Amino acid sequence: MTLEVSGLTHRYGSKTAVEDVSFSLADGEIVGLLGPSGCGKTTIVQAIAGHLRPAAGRIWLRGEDVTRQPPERRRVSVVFQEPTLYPHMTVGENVAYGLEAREIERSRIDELVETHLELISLASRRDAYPAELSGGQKRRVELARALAPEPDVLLLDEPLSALDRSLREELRRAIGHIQRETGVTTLFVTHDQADAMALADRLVVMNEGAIAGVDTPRALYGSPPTPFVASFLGRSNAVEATVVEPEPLVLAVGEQTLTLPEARSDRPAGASVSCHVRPADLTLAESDGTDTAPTLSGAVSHVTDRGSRYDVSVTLPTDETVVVERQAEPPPLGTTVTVRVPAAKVTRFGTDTAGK
Amino acid sequence: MTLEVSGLTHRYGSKTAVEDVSFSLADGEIVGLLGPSGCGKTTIVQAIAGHLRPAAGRIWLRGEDVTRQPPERRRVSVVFQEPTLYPHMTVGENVAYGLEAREIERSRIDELVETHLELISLASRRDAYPAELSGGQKRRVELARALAPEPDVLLLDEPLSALDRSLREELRRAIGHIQRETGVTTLFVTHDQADAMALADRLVVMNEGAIAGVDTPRALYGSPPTPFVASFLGRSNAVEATVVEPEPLVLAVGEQTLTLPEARSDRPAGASVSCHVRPADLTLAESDGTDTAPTLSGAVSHVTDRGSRYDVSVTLPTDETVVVERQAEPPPLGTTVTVRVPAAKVTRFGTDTAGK
Amino acid sequence: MRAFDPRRLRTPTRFVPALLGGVLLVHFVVPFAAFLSQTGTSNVVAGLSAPPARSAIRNSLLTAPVATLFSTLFGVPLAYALARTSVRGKRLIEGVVVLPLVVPPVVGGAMLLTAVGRFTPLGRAALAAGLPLTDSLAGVILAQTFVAGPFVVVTARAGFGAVDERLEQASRSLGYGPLATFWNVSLPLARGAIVAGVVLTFARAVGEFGATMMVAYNPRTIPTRIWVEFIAGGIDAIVPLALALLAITVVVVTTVQ
Amino acid sequence: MRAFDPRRLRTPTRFVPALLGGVLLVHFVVPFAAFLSQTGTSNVVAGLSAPPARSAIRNSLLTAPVATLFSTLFGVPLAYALARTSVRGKRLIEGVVVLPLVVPPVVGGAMLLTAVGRFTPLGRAALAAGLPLTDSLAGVILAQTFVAGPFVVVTARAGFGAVDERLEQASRSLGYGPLATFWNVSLPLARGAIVAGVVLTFARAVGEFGATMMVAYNPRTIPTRIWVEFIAGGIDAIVPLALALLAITVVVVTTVQ
Repeated sequence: MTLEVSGLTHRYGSKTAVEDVSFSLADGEIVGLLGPSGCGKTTIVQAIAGHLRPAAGRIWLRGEDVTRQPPERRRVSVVFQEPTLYPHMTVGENVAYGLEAREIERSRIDELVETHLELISLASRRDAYPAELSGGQKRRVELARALAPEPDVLLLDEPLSALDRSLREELRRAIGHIQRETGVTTLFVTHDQADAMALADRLVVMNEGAIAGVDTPRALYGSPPTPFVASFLGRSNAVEATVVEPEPLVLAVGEQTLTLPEARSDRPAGASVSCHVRPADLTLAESDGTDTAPTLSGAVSHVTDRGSRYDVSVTLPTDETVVVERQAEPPPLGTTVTVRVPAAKVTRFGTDTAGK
Repeated sequence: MTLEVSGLTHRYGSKTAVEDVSFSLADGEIVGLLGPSGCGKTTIVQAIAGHLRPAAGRIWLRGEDVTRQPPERRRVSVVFQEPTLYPHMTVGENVAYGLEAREIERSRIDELVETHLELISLASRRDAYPAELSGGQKRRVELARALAPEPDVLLLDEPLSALDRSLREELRRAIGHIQRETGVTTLFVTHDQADAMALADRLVVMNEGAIAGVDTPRALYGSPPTPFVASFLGRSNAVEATVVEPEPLVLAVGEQTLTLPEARSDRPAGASVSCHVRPADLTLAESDGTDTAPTLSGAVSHVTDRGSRYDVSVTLPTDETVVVERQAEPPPLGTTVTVRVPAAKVTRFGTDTAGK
Repeated sequence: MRAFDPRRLRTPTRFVPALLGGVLLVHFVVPFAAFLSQTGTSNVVAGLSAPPARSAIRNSLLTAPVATLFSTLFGVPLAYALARTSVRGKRLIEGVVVLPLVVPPVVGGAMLLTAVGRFTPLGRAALAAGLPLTDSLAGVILAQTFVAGPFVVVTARAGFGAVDERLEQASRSLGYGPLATFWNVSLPLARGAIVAGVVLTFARAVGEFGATMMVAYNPRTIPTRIWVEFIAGGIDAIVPLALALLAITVVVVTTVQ
Repeated sequence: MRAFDPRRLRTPTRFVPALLGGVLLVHFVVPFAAFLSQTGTSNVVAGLSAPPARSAIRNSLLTAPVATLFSTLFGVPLAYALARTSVRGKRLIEGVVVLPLVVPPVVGGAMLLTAVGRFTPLGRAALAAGLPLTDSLAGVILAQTFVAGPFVVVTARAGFGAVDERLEQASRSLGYGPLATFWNVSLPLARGAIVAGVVLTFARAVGEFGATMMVAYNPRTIPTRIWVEFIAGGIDAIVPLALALLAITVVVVTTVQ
């Protein structure tokens, strides 16, 4: 493992910032550390970079325990949310800065600066000062400066959060491209699930200082391990249900029943479960057709026109509301509609884990 | 018209910030003013609020020309991107502040404060100081303070931009709810097309100080008037083509031809046009089927797994790349695929407007 | 730029700045401690009861608050204007405000004498009107205001600068004119900085020596009285008055902040 | 809080702050102008050529730079330590740094005398070693450093505080230790503030009067010489030296910034 974080715990005063966090990055991997603001992401970055000594836990870099090493002894480069280019150095000097700290001869430094400026397509701005660059160019130079000393691990701490949408997408592509080119092991920290899912090989999802799930974006999105992951990675409808038959699974949602033929439940008849399903996976059928898919009926209570699609809110007799995405013209408010629920797309959580 | 902006032009030094901008808001309407950073949105807000005297143009409020009136003589409330609650006043005092400026008796003020705190579900925090509130609560109190004096127009200047995704969506819903409840004429300024499309009755899209399009979100998304609007309101593929037959329309894309049976072109045979189509509207067919939809062939050059879907990049023989959204497992890299192009979803721009 | 070679200095030496800084701290603390230990050996009460000492204390407690009041009354609006407007020549005005800070007090006193001295038109007119501007309490106040006034302007200006202008814009949009907005929003929010500036101005005014010596050697304030007694009786003679001056300053600085 | 009633003051009166502030500006500018107009009538060159004046100028140009150097050498590391560490007792240290700023100069002088005066152990030892700490250039430097030193500390501290700590963290992650990071990043970025602090310290040191009078009435610096000549010859006699002192201060302040 290139980077291994094991049992990391830290407190500020009496407030726990992170609690027993463990994960690792394989060589060349790009992993997204994803979670809402205040979930402890920055504490983890600071601990890995060496700017913070954790209360407990260990940081390993290429098999060496670096927990008590100062930052300059670790080969970890950091790119922060706010630009940290040195305003009194040119672009070239900024990129060379990390190389000059190592035993590298001048001509080799020049070469490496050139290579890395080409990587970010800014070779022509070598003698410019950061103040002369655009926001996106500054970001790219920061990446070059971080990469030039060939760090073991590159930490990207919300590098896109302060940017506009179009610049953000351009830089997201640039980061993906540069990471593939250089193969640097990268931890990409963000609160934005779209950035994380587009870039990362694997995701570490955090919530309130603890890990809520670790897996590929597709696996976490498709089969979220907790309701938090389900709703954090994308919009999710939650419906409370009761197990009627464990196998084949039959659920009761108020007076209605949902039969999920290929599923079975660990939980006995009578147990409460929380069912999660994404708005894009639900479809509307005007009336009960001959279709075999499980369905729920309800009344259209609200429609939002999102330009590219409609979000149709359907209120079930249990007073729960589910949102159905729809491309076509939505039915008028108050219409009774049938919502088709694809069995394979329903994730169930026992209520004991629902609060997690 | 509750608010009418006509011919607004302003410069900072020699730099033009806005150039001949005109639009209007009908009573009770919520309009989104949408554009990238630096397109002049804030200048327009400042001019409407009266904090800036425009170089040219007029601002009308309920039929009265207020261009030369100071802010305190206009009934325009502003909510800024950064909170502006007064830290030395309680929540109740903040909300009452705008009422005390008018000829309203004390008991009526108390009533109005109560009503508006109930509207934002914070009646219980009336005696709290802003520092004791969460970020979302502060935003809601700002809304209440802005609404309490019953302004003619409510200006929301990027009220969500500094917030996290979940808080952002919660507040977006709250703003929509409050606007429907109070019916206040609202100009919602943002650079985020998702916020704008979810909230606004109509959009004013700006680019580089000028208006690029005004219409409902659905109309602008479905039939964008310019390539800028097409790509700013959502992802868009652009393909350069040449008119072969104007009616029925036949286009040449490199060696391939696209027949759009129901369309006709104003432009003669031989003219260049830029075709825009959204990734979600394209589908992949493994081989040329019996399908009548127009198709383009190309090779799969890149696949991004976005968790909820795959983005499949298909490079055409002309070296242009189009992105196709796909739920199912994508074909392997290098496969030759056929992209189905639904005729109704293609927007064409003459090359003379393509640079706009 | 060739970066400083890090290899020679890789080992962190966190104590270097603390050690170097400690030298200066010692230079500040030792005289203070030595002075306070001295006070035990002299009869402070008796020293302060003598009529000349009491008159000096009275004069200082009369003039410094008035100078502070003038500086605040005229300086806070000036600070607000500097923080919020961008008129041509603003840099010149800022230079004028800082001028008394860099001009040595004796030179400041000399300047005041050339403007309001007994033999200048202004000074002669004031004298004729029964308000002598030199060797009078009015002269002391003029000197103190000249030397100490800039403190409240500079500090309050920074305070107003730190108030987000949008808070004022919101107040305007809520129906308040510029003056009401200043009173309701800007002033309360810059209060901390203004108070700090007022305190600094008072501390500087009450201890003012150089300009006062030139403009009004008489009537004596505490600092000028200290000088007279020092000439006559050396260091032991002045401990009571110096302690009184220190006490006034420290009490005002610590209670108001 | 009942908000200030806006109706009475709805009409914008933008000129009020400018008018009030103008009073203070006049009080700062008029003496300056009057003094400069005076210089035409006196023979500046002759006044400055007299041996006592030349010796005073030499003494001032010797002591003030040394005091400034000491203050900078020890004060900048102190400022950095204050800006970057959060040790227990930090507020006390900050209080000590500000102390000489609020202590009146004459009291500061008295304090120094109680610490290094001729009859204190320290003063006697230094005198025996041939380095008298009072009535000597060393005494002048001690007085100037005590009074002027805090300026560079306070200003440099604000400068270091404005340097984003992440720029330093990035330097550490790029392989530089704390000292190299200070030298390569913190110092260049706080340069403007440090230079401003050094200039303020020099201006305060070269014009120092109150503490110098107490600690080293002899040998004369420009400010003390001005006082002696003022006693003997009145305002006209001191214009040349006052002008020289003003010129030194203004030249340093304007050229370095």
